[in-house]
Amino acid sequence: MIRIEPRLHPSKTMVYGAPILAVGLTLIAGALLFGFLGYDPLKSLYLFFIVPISDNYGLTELLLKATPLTLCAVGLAVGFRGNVWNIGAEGQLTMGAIAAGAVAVSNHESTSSWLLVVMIFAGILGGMAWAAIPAFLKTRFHANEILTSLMLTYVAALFLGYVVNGPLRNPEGFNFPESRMFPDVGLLPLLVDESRLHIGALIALFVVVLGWVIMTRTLIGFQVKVVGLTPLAAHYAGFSPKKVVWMSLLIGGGLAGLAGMFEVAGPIGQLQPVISPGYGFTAIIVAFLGRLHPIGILCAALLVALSYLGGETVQMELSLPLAVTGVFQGMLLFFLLACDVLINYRFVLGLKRKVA
Amino acid sequence: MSPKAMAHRLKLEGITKVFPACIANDHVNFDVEPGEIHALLGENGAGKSTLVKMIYGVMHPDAGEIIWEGQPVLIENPGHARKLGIGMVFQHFSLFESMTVLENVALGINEKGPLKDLAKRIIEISEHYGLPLDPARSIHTLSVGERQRVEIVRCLLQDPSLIIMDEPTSVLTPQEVDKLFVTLRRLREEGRSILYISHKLDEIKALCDRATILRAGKVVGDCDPAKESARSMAQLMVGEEIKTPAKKDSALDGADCLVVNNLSMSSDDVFVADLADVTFKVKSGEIFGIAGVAGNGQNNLLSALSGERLCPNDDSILMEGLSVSHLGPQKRRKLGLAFVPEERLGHGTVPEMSLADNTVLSGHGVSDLVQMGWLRFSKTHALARKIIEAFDVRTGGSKSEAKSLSGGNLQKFIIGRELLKKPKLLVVAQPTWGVDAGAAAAIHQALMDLRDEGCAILVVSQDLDELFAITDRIAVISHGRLSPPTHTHETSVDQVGLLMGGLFGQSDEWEGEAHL
Amino acid sequence: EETKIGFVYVSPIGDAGYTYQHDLGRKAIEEKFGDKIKVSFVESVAEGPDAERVIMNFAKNGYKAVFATSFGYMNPTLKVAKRFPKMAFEHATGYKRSKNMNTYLARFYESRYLTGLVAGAMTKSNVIGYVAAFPIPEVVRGINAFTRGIRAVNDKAEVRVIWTNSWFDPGKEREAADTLIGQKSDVLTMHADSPATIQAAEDAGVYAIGYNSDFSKFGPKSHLTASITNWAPYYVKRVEEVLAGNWKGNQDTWDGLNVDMVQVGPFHADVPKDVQERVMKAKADIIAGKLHPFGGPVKDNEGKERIAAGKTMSDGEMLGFNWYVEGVVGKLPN
Amino acid sequence: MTGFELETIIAILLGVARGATPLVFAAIGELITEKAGVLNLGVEGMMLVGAVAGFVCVVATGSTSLGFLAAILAGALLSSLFAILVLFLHTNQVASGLALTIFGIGLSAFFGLEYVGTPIKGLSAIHIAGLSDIPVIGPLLFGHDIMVYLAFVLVGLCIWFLNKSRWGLILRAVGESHHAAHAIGYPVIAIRFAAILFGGGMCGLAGAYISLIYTPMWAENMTAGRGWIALALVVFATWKPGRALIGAYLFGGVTILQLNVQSMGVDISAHLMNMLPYIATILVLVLISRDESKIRHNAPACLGKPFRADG
Ligand SMILES: Nc1ncnc2c1ncn2[C@@H]1O[C@H](COP(=O)(O)OP(=O)(O)OP(=O)(O)O)[C@@H](O)[C@H]1O
Ligand SMILES: Nc1ncnc2c1ncn2[C@@H]1O[C@H](COP(=O)(O)OP(=O)(O)OP(=O)(O)O)[C@@H](O)[C@H]1O
Ligand SMILES: [Mg+2]
Ligand SMILES: [Mg+2]
Repeated sequence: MIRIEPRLHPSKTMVYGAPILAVGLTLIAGALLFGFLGYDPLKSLYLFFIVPISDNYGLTELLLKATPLTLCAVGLAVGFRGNVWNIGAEGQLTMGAIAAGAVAVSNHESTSSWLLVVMIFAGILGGMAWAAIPAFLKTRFHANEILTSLMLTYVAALFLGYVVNGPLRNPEGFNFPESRMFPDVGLLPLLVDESRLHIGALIALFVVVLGWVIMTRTLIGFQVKVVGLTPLAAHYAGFSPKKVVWMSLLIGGGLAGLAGMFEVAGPIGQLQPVISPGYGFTAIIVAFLGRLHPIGILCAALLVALSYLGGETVQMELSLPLAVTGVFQGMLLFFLLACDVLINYRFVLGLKRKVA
Repeated sequence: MSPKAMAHRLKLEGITKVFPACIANDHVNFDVEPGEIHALLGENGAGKSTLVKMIYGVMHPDAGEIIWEGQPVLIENPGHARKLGIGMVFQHFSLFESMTVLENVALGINEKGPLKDLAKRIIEISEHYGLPLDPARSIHTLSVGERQRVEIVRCLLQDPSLIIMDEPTSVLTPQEVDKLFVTLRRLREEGRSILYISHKLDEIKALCDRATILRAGKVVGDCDPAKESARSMAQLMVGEEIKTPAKKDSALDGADCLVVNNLSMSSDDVFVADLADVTFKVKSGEIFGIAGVAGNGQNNLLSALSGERLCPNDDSILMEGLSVSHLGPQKRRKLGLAFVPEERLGHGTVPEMSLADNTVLSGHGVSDLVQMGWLRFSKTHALARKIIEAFDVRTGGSKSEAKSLSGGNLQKFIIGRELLKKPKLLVVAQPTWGVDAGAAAAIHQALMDLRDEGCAILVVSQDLDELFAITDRIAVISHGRLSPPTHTHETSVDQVGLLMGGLFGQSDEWEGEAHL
Repeated sequence: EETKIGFVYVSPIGDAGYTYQHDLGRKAIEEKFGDKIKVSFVESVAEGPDAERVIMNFAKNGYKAVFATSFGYMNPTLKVAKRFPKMAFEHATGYKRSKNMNTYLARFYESRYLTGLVAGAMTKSNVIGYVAAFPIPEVVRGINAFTRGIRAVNDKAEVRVIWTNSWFDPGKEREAADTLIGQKSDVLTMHADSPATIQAAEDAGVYAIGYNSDFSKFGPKSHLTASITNWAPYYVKRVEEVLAGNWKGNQDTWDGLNVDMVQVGPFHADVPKDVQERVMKAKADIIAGKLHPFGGPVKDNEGKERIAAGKTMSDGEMLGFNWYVEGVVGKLPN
Repeated sequence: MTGFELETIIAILLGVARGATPLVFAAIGELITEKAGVLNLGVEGMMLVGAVAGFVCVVATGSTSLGFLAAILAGALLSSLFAILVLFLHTNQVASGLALTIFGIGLSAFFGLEYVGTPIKGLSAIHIAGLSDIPVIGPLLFGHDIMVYLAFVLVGLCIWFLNKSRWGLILRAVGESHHAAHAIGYPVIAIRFAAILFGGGMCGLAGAYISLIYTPMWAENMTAGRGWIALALVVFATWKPGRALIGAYLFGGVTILQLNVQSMGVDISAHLMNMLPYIATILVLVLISRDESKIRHNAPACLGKPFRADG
């Protein structure tokens, strides 16, 4: 019989070993799955994991896709640490994009390089404003933030539909539901020529480091953690749980809004009826896969982004149905979550319970 | 079956339980006879709770044998234990807050009859043993003492032949303890056995027929408590001489450090007793004690003093002449307040954080642990190490998680953390609750040393012996009202015990009216 | 050496609806050109940055032509087209072109008009329900053409519209259809991707008209006919050009009944012969240019004349429709 | 303009019942799971897997009842994966639930590939001669499909189970304090496992209602977010089955009402109209939550917390 038994101290090896093990298990399970469906397992895996990032362009695309995931997840992780369950990053991202887009569109003839700066602030504020609603409802009326932030995501999506069909619609666009293209000064500068990778990726990297420093080295991070772990002890210390609710929702909303701004001012270049293919939701998973740790989140975001790119490649090359990719992604997530058990527990063989 | 074996109700042979960090029980042997009250003694972390949990089937031994009424048994789970006739009252109550007394009792017994009949039986049993209970009340509206009654009644409903009680008196008043003892003796007369765990050695002397002493998981001795002195038993437990702190009364000539004036506070919860016109002063260089039965408003008073609950609109709390009613905990700390809450794990510390991080909890803003919002790890670790050393905290080091410490050691750590700040005013609740004799003596000594350095200390405790051992003046809280204080040496345990029943306010039974 | 052709789909292919019709076109070219080409597709590609990457990947992997089948792919396609000037890009339902990018669109409204003739003839309650996804010009044009058809045979009938704000949400479409039936609609149609509207009609015992595909298997009793799109001829033609090396960019194709790009589905037995004949006649007239669904006079539903008698609406005006014709209940948000 | 005539109102109410029924099933399943102290955010994934399993079974066997049974089993099976992760491997419940949703979406799409577009015969409303024909009352009380009634029965059973039965008491105890429940001898893990399976089964049933009755077809992702609404309903209902039922009908009601208003041609953007159900949910939630103690006393105290029995 196999039992699991808690370790005395978290295993240092497993902190790094577990994800590697999980990826290994996913590869094996994936190979079995692909083989079972009649595709060449090795080739499928190669197409899934290697081909998408085998050239510079692929790498830039990976970073591009990981950028919004990272930004949203770092913000969400702050809240999750503090027991603030903001699952509405998708809506906050959308509102950030709308705010930034509104600035860009209403200044579409601008040539000032300040426009971009204003847009960045607008994006952050847009996301923050949307996150402030659950924060207010939580601190004032105790309304559960999981629900309010989730419902507000639907509202934000409809609001985006409303603005691109109404107030922000391109007057020269034959009434199609899109805004004008942003002026050149409203687009993020590129990091790599011939690619779409913009400076947002660099900012995201900076946010990761900043998030790490804040969570581990500052009193703010400490407060969030104490409130999240033990509210009574937070009272004792004089930390205000309400402040933490506000702080983490505003940080989460601001970063999601920034991510939305990066999407519209980066690869999209205008407002559209849909801006994010679910980054805000995927970011929740990314946050947990990264163990709520900014550096971990960065790695998780890259891995999850790769799984999307890989899914496209196997569709293109092998006509593997998208549904298979979905199953494969689900497996990857499960293995990653399950392997983390090894950090705090170990498996023991044999029966321990015996009577004299 | 030999008649000898028949004589034992319960016999343990070579019981061993290993946790990843320690061996909690190491080949423990002992037996319990029918109709005896058997004490289990030992320091914090000696393995008492672990041992009885195995007898009750909550945990399972790694090795060894439990022999019940002459038969070796493998106790699968508590339900099985109850079927055998073993009942247990837990150290940390196993009650469900949002449910009623009736539901809680129903959950803890094996029979599955209709709830109405059960309610009747609860009332019967509780009247029979003098433990009044209303089956319809929710647990969260009960005081600690009442909660314990629920546990005892639940246990008695099963008509057990062995009752295990893990530190039952640590939360009761002397009068309640006396009542409990009456009940326990009656149970003994009925031929039931009781396995009794307590740190209070005089109680054990008064009650128990036999005692088994555990140290670091091993049985180190057996004795007849009636024939031993409390001191000699403590020595057996600890393995070394215990120094009782020598009390000398202070001159009581310090300045008023804490002044509480007509503090009234209505609680947010309709069930909770409001604080009414609480008035007292604590001088620098004295220890002021507040005695009282659990649930009479101590928590409200403590959170008002610590700043966890604010009464922003009045001047009812003054520190060194300054109104602090509107200030939060951190600002009060800056003025020199230190606070040790009753609950050490989850209020005084964050269980999942290291000891070093836990120094920041009360140290941010008053010491150099945090600078410009940055945590300074070297300082926090240094401070944690200093506390560990100065207060003899037994732990793996400053990186250990708070929850890995035993109760007594954690309490020493928290007291140490607050004491090292050299506060002007220390508010401490239940300083030695559940702490073994050795550690308790150390904590008392530390408090008195601090007083001698001129600190004003307020101790809220239910343990009258403790209050009489260390305080200079004493007052009693009952139903949210505070009796006028008196000098400790001018009153007696009996008098204070009576006041704890609420006999003051209207008339002047209280003779020791303050001279201050 | 086989020529590689890529398709980008906005939703799963499924078994009916918008993407399914495009996929039928893809299958047609596979059948026609066999080993000469290799066709790949990527489904459920979000309209946004993902689309650009998918198109780019096709381009980088040596594909000769890409068909981007949804409106939201317009700008991404244009961007990739600029970087791969030798490659052929085909974008559906948009309005931007370049020297190596064409745009193509079907005159859905023509078949919508014809099915409107059927609806107008079949309604008894004179209330006709329309479940619509998003208030964009393409959808509005369909509603208007359908209403024009209805009004041509029945000037008392009105069209009620419910927007679901989703291309595919069977539950919501069902709720919308049920609501319309509750409001006495006895003929329903939809501009959304699921057969839920047809099923609702079937269950309630009223009629329905399909869109994009023939949905008769979901409504054996209720499915009167359908307005069907047929991309196969266009795809075959363009791939032929690519293979022959004479493909040209900057073209704007907007075909309809004339080349079978849109069709009217088979009729249900309940549709009387004279109605069927009237539809066939109208179809011939449209092909011959004698009839235009938006031939003047066209009034909007507030009574204002938008197109005078004797004039017809221009393509540009139709492309940007943002008002309802007479007979539609309600107002479009602006 | 036709306005709200009697027939229209009846049609609205019938529509509300159909829209609310899957929400009731899923919400009740999740409610029981949460009462045992486990938060399973995988409702959407389990609903989809139930939807496809029910559909495939009906295509294969032609029996709707078997279809529902298959859906319940499939939902429970998928939830057992979640149970193993959170109960035995101590993974984070929020993350595992979300992963379950992602996995369920993929899995259902995968198994449903061949079934997209296959028509099946839906289950029509029952018709009780005489009763169903009574004007107004007839259709309202006796004009639904059988599952609508079953949803009410389920809610009734749940109320009884939670408040009156011993097992319900134990379930609540486990959600209230797993340590205490363990100490007095209840198999916390086993009870939670059972609660998760029940929740999974009910979510599967909810999915099958959508694929077999509501819109009898299979299509990828056809639940379109209803699982999330069901999750919202549980908190909204402060963990009381009766209120979950009311909440589901309220949500359905607002949805259908706004559709009616739309189709009557009111001059408000459809986008804004479609926000109504969500905004209404938030508003009611705020009203309910204003009294904090209410939520605190009803929410299972151990919700989402991991448990490990030692010894
Ligand atoms: N579940 C557990 N896992 C690991 N270690 C444990 C566990 N429970 C207890 N221990 C350890 O076993 C030892 C004995 O603990 P136990 O609770 O039995 O002590 P005790 O004698 O009851 O102490 P106290 O007087 O403080 O109640 C301690 O070192 C404790 O830290
Ligand atoms: N959350 C609560 N809800 C309802 N009644 C309560 C609650 N907490 C305490 N009470 C009741 O209110 C009275 C006073 O409680 P209060 O909290 O002021 O004193 P306490 O010493 O902190 O109590 P405890 O011994 O329960 O910690 C007691 O009789 C107790 O039974
Ligand atoms: Mg103990
Ligand atoms: Mg208390």
